[in-house]
Amino acid sequence: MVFTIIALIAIFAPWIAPQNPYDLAQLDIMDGRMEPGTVGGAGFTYWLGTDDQGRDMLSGIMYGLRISLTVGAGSALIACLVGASLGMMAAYAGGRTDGLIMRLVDLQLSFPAILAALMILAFLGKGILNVVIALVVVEWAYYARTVRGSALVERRREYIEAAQCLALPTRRIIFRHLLPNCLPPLIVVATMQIARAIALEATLSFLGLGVPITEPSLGLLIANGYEYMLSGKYWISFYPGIALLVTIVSINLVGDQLRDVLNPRLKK
Amino acid sequence: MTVFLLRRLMQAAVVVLAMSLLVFIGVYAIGDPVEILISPEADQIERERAIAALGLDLPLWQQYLVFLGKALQGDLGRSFVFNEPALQLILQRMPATLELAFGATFAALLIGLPLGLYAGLRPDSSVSKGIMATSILGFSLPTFWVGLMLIMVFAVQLGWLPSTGRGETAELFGLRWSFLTWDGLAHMVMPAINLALFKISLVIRLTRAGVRETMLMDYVKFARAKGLSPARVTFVHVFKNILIPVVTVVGLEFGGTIAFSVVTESIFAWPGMGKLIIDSINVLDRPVIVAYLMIIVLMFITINLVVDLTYSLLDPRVRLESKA
Amino acid sequence: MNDTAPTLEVRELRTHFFTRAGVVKAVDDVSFTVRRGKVLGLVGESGSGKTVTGFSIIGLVDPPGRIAGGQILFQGKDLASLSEAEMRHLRGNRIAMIFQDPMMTLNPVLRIDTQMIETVQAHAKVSREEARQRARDALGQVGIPSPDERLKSYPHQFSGGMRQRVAIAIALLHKPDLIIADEPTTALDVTIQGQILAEAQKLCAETGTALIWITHDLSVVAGLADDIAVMYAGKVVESGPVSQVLDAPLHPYTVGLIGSVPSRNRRGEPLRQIPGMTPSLLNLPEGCAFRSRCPRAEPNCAVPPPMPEYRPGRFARCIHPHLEEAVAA
Amino acid sequence: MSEAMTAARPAATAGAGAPIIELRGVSKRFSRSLDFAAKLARRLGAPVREDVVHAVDGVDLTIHKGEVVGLVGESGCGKSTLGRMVAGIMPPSAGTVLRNGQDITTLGGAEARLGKLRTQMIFQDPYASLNPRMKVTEIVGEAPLVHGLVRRAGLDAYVDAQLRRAGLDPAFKRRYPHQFSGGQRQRIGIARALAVQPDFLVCDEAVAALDVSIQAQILNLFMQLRRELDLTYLFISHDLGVVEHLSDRVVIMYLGRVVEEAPVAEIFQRANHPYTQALLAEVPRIDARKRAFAGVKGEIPSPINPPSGCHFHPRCPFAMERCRVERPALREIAPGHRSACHLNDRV
Amino acid sequence: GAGAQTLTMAVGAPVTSIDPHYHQLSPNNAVADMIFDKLVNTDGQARLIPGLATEWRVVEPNLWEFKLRPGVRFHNGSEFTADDVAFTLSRVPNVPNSPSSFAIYTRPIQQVEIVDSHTIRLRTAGPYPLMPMDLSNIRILDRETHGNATTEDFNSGRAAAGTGPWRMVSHRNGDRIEFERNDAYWGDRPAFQRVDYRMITNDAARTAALLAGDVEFIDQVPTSDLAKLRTDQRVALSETTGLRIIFLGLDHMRTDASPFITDNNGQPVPHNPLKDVRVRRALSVAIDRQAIVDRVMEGAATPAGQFLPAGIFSHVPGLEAPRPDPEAAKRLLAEAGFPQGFRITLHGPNDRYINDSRIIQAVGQMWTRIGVRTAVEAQPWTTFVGRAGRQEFSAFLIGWGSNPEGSHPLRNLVATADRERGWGASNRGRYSNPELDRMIEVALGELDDAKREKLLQDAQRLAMEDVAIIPLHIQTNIWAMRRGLAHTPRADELTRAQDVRPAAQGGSAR
Ligand SMILES: Nc1ncnc2c1ncn2[C@@H]1O[C@H](COP(=O)(O)OP(=O)(O)OP(=O)(O)O)[C@@H](O)[C@H]1O
Ligand SMILES: Nc1ncnc2c1ncn2[C@@H]1O[C@H](COP(=O)(O)OP(=O)(O)OP(=O)(O)O)[C@@H](O)[C@H]1O
Ligand SMILES: [Mg+2]
Ligand SMILES: [Mg+2]
Repeated sequence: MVFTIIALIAIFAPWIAPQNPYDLAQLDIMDGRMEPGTVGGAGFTYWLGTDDQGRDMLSGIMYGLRISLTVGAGSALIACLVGASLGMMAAYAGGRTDGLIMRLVDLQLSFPAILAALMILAFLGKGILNVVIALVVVEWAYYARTVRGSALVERRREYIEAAQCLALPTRRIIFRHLLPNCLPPLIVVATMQIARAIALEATLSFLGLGVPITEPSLGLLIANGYEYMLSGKYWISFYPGIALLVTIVSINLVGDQLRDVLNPRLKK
Repeated sequence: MTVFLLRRLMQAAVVVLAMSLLVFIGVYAIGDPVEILISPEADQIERERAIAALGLDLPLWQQYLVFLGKALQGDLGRSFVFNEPALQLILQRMPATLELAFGATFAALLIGLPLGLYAGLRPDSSVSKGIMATSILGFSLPTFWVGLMLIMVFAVQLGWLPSTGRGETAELFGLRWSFLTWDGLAHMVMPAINLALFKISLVIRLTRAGVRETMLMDYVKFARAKGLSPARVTFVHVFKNILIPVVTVVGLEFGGTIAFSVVTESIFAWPGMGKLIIDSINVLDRPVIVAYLMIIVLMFITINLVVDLTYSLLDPRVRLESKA
Repeated sequence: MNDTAPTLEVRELRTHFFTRAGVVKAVDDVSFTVRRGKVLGLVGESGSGKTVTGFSIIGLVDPPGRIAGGQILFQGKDLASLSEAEMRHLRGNRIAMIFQDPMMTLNPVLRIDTQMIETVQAHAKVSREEARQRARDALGQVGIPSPDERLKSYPHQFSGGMRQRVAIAIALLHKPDLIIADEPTTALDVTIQGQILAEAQKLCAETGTALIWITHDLSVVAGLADDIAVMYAGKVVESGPVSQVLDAPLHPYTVGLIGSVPSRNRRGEPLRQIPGMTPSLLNLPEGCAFRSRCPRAEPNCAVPPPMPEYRPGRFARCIHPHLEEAVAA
Repeated sequence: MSEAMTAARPAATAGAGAPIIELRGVSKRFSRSLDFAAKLARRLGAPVREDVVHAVDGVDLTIHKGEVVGLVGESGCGKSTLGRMVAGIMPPSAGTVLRNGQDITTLGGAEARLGKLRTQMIFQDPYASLNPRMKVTEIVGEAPLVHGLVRRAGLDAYVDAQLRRAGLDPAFKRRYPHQFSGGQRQRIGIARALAVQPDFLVCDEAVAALDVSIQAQILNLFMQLRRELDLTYLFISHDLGVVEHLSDRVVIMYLGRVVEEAPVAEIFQRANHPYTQALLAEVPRIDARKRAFAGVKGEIPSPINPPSGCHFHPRCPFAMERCRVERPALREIAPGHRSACHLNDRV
Repeated sequence: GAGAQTLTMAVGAPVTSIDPHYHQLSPNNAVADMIFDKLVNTDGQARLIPGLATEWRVVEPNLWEFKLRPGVRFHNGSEFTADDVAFTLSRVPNVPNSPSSFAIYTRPIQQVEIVDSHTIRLRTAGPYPLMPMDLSNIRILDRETHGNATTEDFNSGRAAAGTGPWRMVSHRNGDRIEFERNDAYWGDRPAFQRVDYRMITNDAARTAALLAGDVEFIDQVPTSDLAKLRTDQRVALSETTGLRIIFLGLDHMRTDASPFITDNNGQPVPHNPLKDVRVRRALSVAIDRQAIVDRVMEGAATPAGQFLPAGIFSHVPGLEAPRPDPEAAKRLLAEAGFPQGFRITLHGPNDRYINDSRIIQAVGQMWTRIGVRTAVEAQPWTTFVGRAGRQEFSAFLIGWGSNPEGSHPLRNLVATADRERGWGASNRGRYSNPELDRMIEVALGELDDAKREKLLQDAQRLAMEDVAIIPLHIQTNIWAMRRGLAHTPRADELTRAQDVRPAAQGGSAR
């Protein structure tokens, strides 16, 4: 429910936001750091105040939500696809393929995520797509490990043997029989990773990488406002923080529900 | 056991090698350290001299071979910035980071286990629901933001704790440690909590899930059927079983903790490896970056080893030989 | 207390689970008596309420379940009136229980000695050393070789049969007056099952312990028990001495059950089967729960049937029991 | 009562039909092969050895068309493994499996696939053997559709027919497996197997998990299907009563080896192998009241480290020195009755 | 009181080496200034004052003479003589592995002549007016002590002995350095017995540490905290206009399409508009520098129209920051043939200068308003600086910390890049103007200060009129301390303990 609202806000931000916070022409530094509720030079009220660039926080949050969700969900989705395929392959093929993929996973997991992202971004440069790529590189291994773990268990189940006995093609067994049954733990991991990806993106922005400054995500908004925390201009950082919080909590709730929906036991 | 160690050792070697190559290429791709290090008024001649001095005039593959050759003799190169052996620099900073990471892990267990236990034993009470809801915060609040909030509240407003730095240290085994002095401990509290935030949530969730699962097990019911007190059932029979996943995950997360100390250390001016590495990345001090990551990988592998050993201590069913 | 005094008397026990989907009457009017040194076989199909009956007796029914009625008289005392602490004092001490799956009843991360000593010390103020001595004796009693070394082992180092024997040894530690054995041999092989059954027989004979043996396997009860109570859908539908019940069953369900055992049929011929399937406890039909599967069902079966004593010690919850065949048998 | 007459037919023809399945010296070993590190460690003198489980060890077995062969043994003795090899799910490590006289490994392409389909398996666990995320129609209809046994248009009717044959109401076919009781699930499993038109069923403890009253229903279904479809069965079970009722021939396994094999009546009247005798002695019988149980002494040894010679010797009351060292061969001691025991040589 | 015995100060940039000749880096220089001395010192306003040299003069056009201060001893007791100066000058170009050596300051010296124990002469190839200024960068070592000293010896403290006001007691890399007063110092005695010099790189944490009372003195006060600190009764500020100019570099190199300039439809513009001085001027006058200073810098800067602030040698009087005039800018653009403007990407670092990424956004806003639709891209210095050096950008923000002499920015920022002469090292826009080069050359050969100043002023005026760069502002250097301390602010940004003293009773640091 909450998530639906959040998703709608994110999708329709360009139509409902009072200002386009990414258009420099609409910003005016003379309106910078205005308190919530002040009326700006252009004549409209900044309900949640403005940041240092004179960006309307409300609009900034709406647009930021869009970016954060894109980055979080996008990276989680791609990482999930990549990781799940590799994990599946490792579990089903076993032997050398398994060994190779799992060593790769080891390598990835032992490379501190934030440093890896830092280096990838330093190399690729900033940009939403690049952040997504970095997060995918950093996160696929978690999915691979999870999927492989549950696939190894599921693979020994009798229904897989039954499918083999029915001489079904291997591809079909993997994707129609094995994969759907490995999904629940994957969804748990995915919801956690989306939250983690959003937080990681915020941290990267804080460290000066991440998304472009003119198109701030929630994390970057927080990071920007963070400097004004000591001087009492709480709103620059506080409201995006609340938005981030609500988003992540609702993602977790959706994850729980999704898990239930995917569980045939709970289907009518 | 021997096989197990041997296997780990070989894996470690492969991973370390791959890592060093990756980092070498990575740093090369990011930028040119000379551009950053050199004085802006340095002319072309000076620039060339610096490039030669840092050994950056060779083709990359030759630089890598030179590095490998020296690395085999235990020399991971000298820092461009500090002109000290990279290894030594990192080892100097390591205790600070390690004790912070340990402090955080300890805090996570100290706070997370009881809360998780409570939430698991009384899943329907409102307190438990509160605990679980709050634990989501631990996943979602950005570390840097929480760090500053902590400083604002506990150092600036309340003045209870020192804001930054490492405080007094005492020497043990030739290294400096903060946890041996009161002042040092006081300095450690906030960064450790900050770093622990994510783990606390993790421990709460793992513990709760573990408790709920274990409580349904026959052996718990059997323990009760033996007439044991609820305390003994909870703290011996249930607790020891949930400790296994908790220890495993927390152990594996230890590597992540060290990595995330990058952020915490820079906020709390904690002079550990994390700050060193972020500074080094900022000036592309390649020898330090490479050495750091190699050490991290080694540490990660060691941690995994220790986790596996602990695991087999906690769970008698796991024989080391049978672990692939 | 003389030999014929009942160790346990269960009267009209009702244990219900108050779930979100509705009230599950897992045990609904169960009565039986177990005497000193005797074995009661509690038989019934999966979900008929055998285990819940066992847990009700030792007071380990977890929420949302609770005892909704009836009495459990243990040596004359009503267990329902006891406090949790008093109950805990009885559990593992005077009343012990053995579970179905030997792989799951012992805590995998604790050593055997820990699990045995804690049981001793829970009910007796003795030193560790003495507790260990008792544990060792109990292991010896159930035929585990070199108990001293075995005490230091972990459960996974034991085979299923040995684990079940350890569980029995734990039950024996305080020489209980009543042991509830919940399908303790179902997970074991025939040859190992024989060992355990032998152990159980010896026990009752030697110590006078009363035994409730829960099982779905009529054949096991046939060889082991003195009395038998047959459960169906939460109710005892028939009870009496073993040979009488098995040779001259009164209730159509018991008749069907015995009939479907392969060895009671001609080889290769179709087995006599009970049609239909076990009903869900959530919405049992009014009246006799078996009537939809019963070949003798009549319209008046829709009224809850009473459980009259058709012959001395022979009860059956049916209004038209197989009295004729019994006479014939 | 007319059913009883026809039911007697297969017993009469036992052994007369052509062999549908023949196992020749079939073995299955599960081993964890040593990796480089382990080999290196062994080279360095560490006591490292390969763990090998001889799940099935040199088994010869012939099953004739139309026959029901009961396979009995204790847990872990390799019954399921043998069943899987027969069903073609698992390749043997040694020996050959012949189907209708042809080695199944030498076949290729469509022939192999069809051969495989002709042998189907019914599994022990009615819960684990159905994919929890598929509806009944998908479970039953998937394979016939994939293998072109039926067109999509006719699929619905086909599935209905299969379900009905297995004694299920086709109205339930849009449901998920968890919405059925154990007996019904087992019927779904049977319908799934029958849908690919097999002539041979391997039933791996197919009724062990069911209630007694339901068990009878399923056993009756098996017998009925056998008559209707002229099926051959390998019926794996640890319940001697069930095996006795259903089978024409019984094979007894112990720790991966066949120790005795005979027509059903022979086994129950003149069991030869000490293990078989002990097994029969220990089976609880509903007719035996207040009997004294004894149990076969000792534990079942681990298949990783089986005893030398005759696997049963540590528990055997008649064990001799020779049993400790020499593996007894499976030899015919009476027509159609084979046993692997050294005691037979003394006579 | 007892509190005044130890001064705890926190700096924002990590000190990486105690070796005064290893790495030319402000934080290192600041610490070196505390331990070592130079022949020529600079005061807070960057004027040259006597240090270890009491006086200096040009003996003949190619020869400088420095008279050395007598009776000065190193921390370890050995005496300071001309020989030590000669040793130091020979060590500077030969520090192993140095990534950024001080050799550029000693390279003009062709020969060192020791006249007597306290007189030394330096011979150069031609007239070299910058000698004293160059030597104000070189810290003097002792031949006996430092003969074979390695950088590690300095870091560990073994060789960290100079003639300066403080001796180093301990050094914990990246964390803190502890100093003790050198009671035998030749100059003004420092006010504190001990100094605890800590490194807190995170801006907010540094301010917090001051507010929490953990430290008494911080540098690099973040502008976002200024408003609060100015009103805080417990805190005093000390500030001065610095020497660091923040400016925009423009692509002067390409005559054809510049990589980040397109027309309004996203098509490349075939001729680089930035080659047209009218366009450059338009971009310059489009910027409201005062607004940036007020809103972004929170007043901690001065709008700039030239390289150096008022009061510094060779500052051009009357050359004010251009007044913002969007209308004029549009006119200029139209004249140059861009009545509809064009699109441009403005690059900049995000971790190098105060509010760097905020400034480019503000500039972006202003340019967009005159029709030059601007995209803004900020990136870490590590990647930025390399790309800027390879002329990959069309317009970029960068800064320059000047020596107090016009030739310094002129030679490095706008002179034609020339390997032989060593000019244009930081001329990343590749501006090239032969007339300007000639003027710089003449000025650099002029030993007479007054004449040279005039020449340099003319050259600067030319560069500004031609909009070689677009100057934005000159940063104000700000320190904050607990009330009760006073600080002499330094234009060169160095944070040194000797500049801090207890405030005169009732006095304020401002
Ligand atoms: N916690 C519970 N919540 C709801 N219903 C329960 C609960 N525990 C048991 N039941 C229900 O009570 C009924 C009786 O269960 P019980 O375990 O006593 O059966 P049983 O006869 O022991 O069967 P089995 O042979 O399978 O062990 C079952 O229908 C079960 O679904
Ligand atoms: N995939 C496998 N990998 C390793 N060992 C296996 C595997 N499958 C079976 N085994 C081992 O082979 C032996 C025989 O197993 P199998 O499942 O055939 O026994 P079973 O007679 O069917 O036992 P049960 O009655 O318990 O089903 C066992 O010891 C088992 O542990
Ligand atoms: Mg039960
Ligand atoms: Mg099996």
